[in-house]
Amino acid sequence: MTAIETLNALKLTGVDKSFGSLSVIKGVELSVRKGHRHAVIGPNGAGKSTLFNLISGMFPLTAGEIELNGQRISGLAPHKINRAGLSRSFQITNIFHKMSVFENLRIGVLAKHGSRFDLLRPISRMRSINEETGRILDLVGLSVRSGHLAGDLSYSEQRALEIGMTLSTGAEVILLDEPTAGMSREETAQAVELIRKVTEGKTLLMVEHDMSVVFSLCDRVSVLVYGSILATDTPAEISKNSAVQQAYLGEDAA
Amino acid sequence: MEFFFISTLNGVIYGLLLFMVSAGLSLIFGMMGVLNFAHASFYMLGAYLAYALSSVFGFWGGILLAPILVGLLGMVIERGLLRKVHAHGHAHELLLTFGLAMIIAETIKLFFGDFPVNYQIPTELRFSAFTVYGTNYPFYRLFIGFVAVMMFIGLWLLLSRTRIGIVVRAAERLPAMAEALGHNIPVVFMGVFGAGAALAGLAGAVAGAFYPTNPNMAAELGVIVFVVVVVGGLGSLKGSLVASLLIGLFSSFAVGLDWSLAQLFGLFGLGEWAQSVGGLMTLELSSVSGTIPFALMLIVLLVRPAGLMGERN
Amino acid sequence: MSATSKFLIIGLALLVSIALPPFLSAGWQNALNTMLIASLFALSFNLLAGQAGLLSFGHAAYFGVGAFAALHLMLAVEDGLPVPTPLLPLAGALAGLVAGVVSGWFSTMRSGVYFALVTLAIAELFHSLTPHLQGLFGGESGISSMRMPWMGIRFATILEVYYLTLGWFVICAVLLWAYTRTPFGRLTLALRDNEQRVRFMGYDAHVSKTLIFTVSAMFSGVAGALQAVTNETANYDLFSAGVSSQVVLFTYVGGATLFFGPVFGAVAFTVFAFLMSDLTRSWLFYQGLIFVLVMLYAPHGIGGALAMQLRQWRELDWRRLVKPYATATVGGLMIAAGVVFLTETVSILFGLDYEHARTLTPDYLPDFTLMGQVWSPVAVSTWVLPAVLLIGGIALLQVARRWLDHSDDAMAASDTETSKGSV
Amino acid sequence: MSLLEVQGLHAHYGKSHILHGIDMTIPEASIVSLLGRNGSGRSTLMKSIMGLVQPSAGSVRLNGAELAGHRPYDICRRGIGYVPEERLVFPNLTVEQNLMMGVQKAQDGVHQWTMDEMYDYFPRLKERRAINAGYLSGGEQQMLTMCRSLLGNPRILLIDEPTEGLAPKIVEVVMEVILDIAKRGVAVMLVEQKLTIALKVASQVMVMGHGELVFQGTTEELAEAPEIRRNWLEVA
Repeated sequence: MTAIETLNALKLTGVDKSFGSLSVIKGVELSVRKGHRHAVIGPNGAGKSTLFNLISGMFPLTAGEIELNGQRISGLAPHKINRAGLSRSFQITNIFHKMSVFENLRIGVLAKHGSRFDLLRPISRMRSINEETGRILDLVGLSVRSGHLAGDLSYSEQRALEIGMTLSTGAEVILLDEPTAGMSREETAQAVELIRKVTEGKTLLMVEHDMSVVFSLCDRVSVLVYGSILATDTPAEISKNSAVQQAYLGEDAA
Repeated sequence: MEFFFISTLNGVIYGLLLFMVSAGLSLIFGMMGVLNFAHASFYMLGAYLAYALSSVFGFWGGILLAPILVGLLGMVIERGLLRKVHAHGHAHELLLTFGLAMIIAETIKLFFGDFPVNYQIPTELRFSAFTVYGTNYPFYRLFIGFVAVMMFIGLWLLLSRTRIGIVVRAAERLPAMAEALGHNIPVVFMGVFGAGAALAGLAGAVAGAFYPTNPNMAAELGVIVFVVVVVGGLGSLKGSLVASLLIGLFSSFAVGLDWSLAQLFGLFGLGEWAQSVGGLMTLELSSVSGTIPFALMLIVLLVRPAGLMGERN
Repeated sequence: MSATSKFLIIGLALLVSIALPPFLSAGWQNALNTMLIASLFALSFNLLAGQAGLLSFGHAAYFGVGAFAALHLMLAVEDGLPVPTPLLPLAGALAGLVAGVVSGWFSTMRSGVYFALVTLAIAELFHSLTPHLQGLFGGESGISSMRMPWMGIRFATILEVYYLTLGWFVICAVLLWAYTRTPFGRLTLALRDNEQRVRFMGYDAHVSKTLIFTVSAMFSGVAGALQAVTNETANYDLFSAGVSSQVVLFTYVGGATLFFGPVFGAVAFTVFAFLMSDLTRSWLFYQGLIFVLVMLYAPHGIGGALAMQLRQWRELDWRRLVKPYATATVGGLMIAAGVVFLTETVSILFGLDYEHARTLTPDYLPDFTLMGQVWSPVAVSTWVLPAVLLIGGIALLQVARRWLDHSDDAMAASDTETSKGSV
Repeated sequence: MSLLEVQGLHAHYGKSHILHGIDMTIPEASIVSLLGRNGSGRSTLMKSIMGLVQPSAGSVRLNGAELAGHRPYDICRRGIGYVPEERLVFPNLTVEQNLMMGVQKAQDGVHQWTMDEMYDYFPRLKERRAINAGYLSGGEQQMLTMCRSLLGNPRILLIDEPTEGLAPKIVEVVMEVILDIAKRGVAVMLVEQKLTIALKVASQVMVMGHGELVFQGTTEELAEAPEIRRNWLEVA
């Protein structure tokens, strides 16, 4: 293993995915550097969500390989991928609606500490677990809502909780799927700050449509069009790329 | 040969009867995702109503009117009850129909008592269709099969050839899209539920005169009907037909066969050992004929939950 | 409700269930014993159905397995195996656990309706196979045994058995409650809420669900064993769909979202059955009717609805609510009376006794007695009474609802006014 | 005069507030292109007009008649056709049966479409009319869903991303048909991601961002508003 490769937190090699005769992802090559914030953008139906589902283990690959810190994770079940150090959020808020905000986060913290099947100790006595949960609660700014049912939160609070849950399992590589989807302009600005804060020192891969979010957050951008990566570069270079503009705006634009 | 012939005929006809009941259940599940625990109760209700009405309107009047009434009841249940709990999810719908099955069974006991009623084939239909190997084969059995076949043809024509059928099939796959094209889908759902209930009612009205009509007939048939729709594939009419015939044939053959696992082992010279093990080994096929449908259902659910002909899970 | 008042209520209930039974008739003692067994069964069922959201339609399998295991152990004790009688239910626990691991592993491979169907198929498999298995299940007649004395306790009276059941019920209920306080107990709730997310947070959902299923089956096995110890016999009927349905009924009428909801349902229905089954042969009809009404109007069960009222106790403006609530209660009672009157009348008029009486008087329909009164089936008054009860009851409910809607509006209006005032 | 009038329309998906008060009008027999990035709320706007997403506030009027709160079948019968982004052909029905699903009685003064006109637009559909629609290619499915909705004789047709995933040649054909439909008096509201295509056919353009309408005007006006293009459409 060369030094360059160890710098990659996540590496996709020749990843294909087809549903029946429909080929959705075609030969995707993608490397995410350790510590980088990396965005995937692309027009509707390009396969961004499918790509996330492949990385996080929701669907099996048709071909190719995915490595996390040099260790192969393609073919593993979602929970094993999570334990290997990759955690994802969902485009449509995917929280435990009928549990308290605190408990939503604690489920992840418990998983991190391997207390998955603990049947013998009351949870209220696990001090370090509860303290760690409190820290994440603070981080995502939901301390005042700790005891509320997650289903009762406002939408942007739920999105913040969604991010907190993704962090709670202690993964170093974070996948965020459209974290600002459905937010107003002001809420989006707050979400950007939150994401910046919580991914400090971690590796982030995110799907995002709002270019201002991508520009203010990310070191690298990959453009996915019809299931293939069209270009990967810095945000500034991407915005100058005529092939990218064309993919977005039509045949003879730019 | 005689055993084979008679068993085949009986099996096919029993299978067709099962199909009459399960067709509606399967259709309703395919469209609305509701596993209707009260479906076999519609079958029972059909038999009792036909019995009660036949004393006023005659045998044919009963057979004609009972399914209509059962169908109307089905529509009322869908509109007034099921739709009300729909927001709470499928589990809640399942529980509601489970409660309805109890109520229907108890209502029947209230009016007709906790014992079989004397619902009989009219004398003009009580003759043998043909004699084979010295046995008279009752005409009415053939009549049951005939009604089921007519029903299958009618249903098939309705679904494939008419506008209503096309709307129903479209709504089964993409109800919201069908509604956006101007079709009143809530009414379609109500109609399908009513039609499914009416079919079960018809089956009850026809079969009740031949088989015993008692307050347990829903419970007895209920689980077998589940087996049929699961094995055939929930939501698939064709699958229901195949599975019905399969289960029908199987039940009629198994009763007459005394095969056992020990005999099977006997073919490999392990017969004595198997005999000595006893238990499951020495059980005869005829005595576990009631078990095998459930085993089949279990295997299908675990290995291929879409069933023989279902397309989706 | 505060923790102390909860504690007080439970303590009081425990005290009554220890002190009262010696003063009751054997019939009541037996009913209480049945109640405890049903409650334990429902509690263990609810671990799966209510807490994990896995609706099983075949829990009779684990109840039955537990019962037969206990009977086999009793037979062994009769033959001299030195196991104290109070520990017999352990056999049920073990058998439930083993059966639970196997069925749990397979049934939790599916979810939703398909899970329900797998559990149903497993129970039916037991039910159809057991009458043919002579050795293990005693064929159609089942197996019987006798309780052996232990440490001077003879276990000969129902009261002694009752205390044994009570002991086991308390132990199991405490364990099941403690379960909800463990990390795994919280995970159980999370699985019901959102299984997909659980998987993406590093948990193996299938293993988790198998474990939950196993715990549930184990406690169901204890309940079955207690039934076997009580009856000293069991046959394949324990595996029937009826047993599985009963526990579903108890749990959902009581309230699957509350820990003690199922106990509430089990107690209510056992008492109901004990009192009503002598009075009327339609009690199963009423039971079904109650179940459907609860499903329609109190989707979280009676316990759930009560708990909600209790939670809102302080916030509600009772002066405004007294009138509509009282009206609704009267209306509900009138409807209930009307339904009962009609049901019982039908039950009599279509009953065998009446048919017999009619053959004696071919020219006219004879009178019948109901609730100590004599009624004529052809008299207008006989039918006007239930009609008045039903129509009047429905009208009162409508009025009450209108008042409630009105007071909601008024409350909302006064809320906005106060908030405006504060701004 | 305006055919469709939307006022103060709000819509939610669960807790997510997707539409933040949309005001817009669509004149008769015009083609209006609705632009904006993914997630800006364009599809939700169409679904709320159609009643497939219940608006949480605001009004939708067709020729002055209020439609907000009505069920989709009623909205369709009153003259709004909808072609969803996912196309949603009925896979178990033949092409012809799919078309039959769309047929509705025509109202007064509305062009009454016939099956033959559809087959003239897209001869390919005629060739494949006895085949189950599940076996059609993406382009053929797009043709089918457009024709299916046209047969309901709408006054206005809402088309969501018709060119997505189609070969350039087919895109051209589809666009010609859209122009022809408008010529016969049916208004079209078009969600289209490809700016050049959208501008080519449209008489009016609207741009959405974060659930709000950020621009409404003619194609020329949009050309003179580079900041709108940069902020809401291009990758910049």
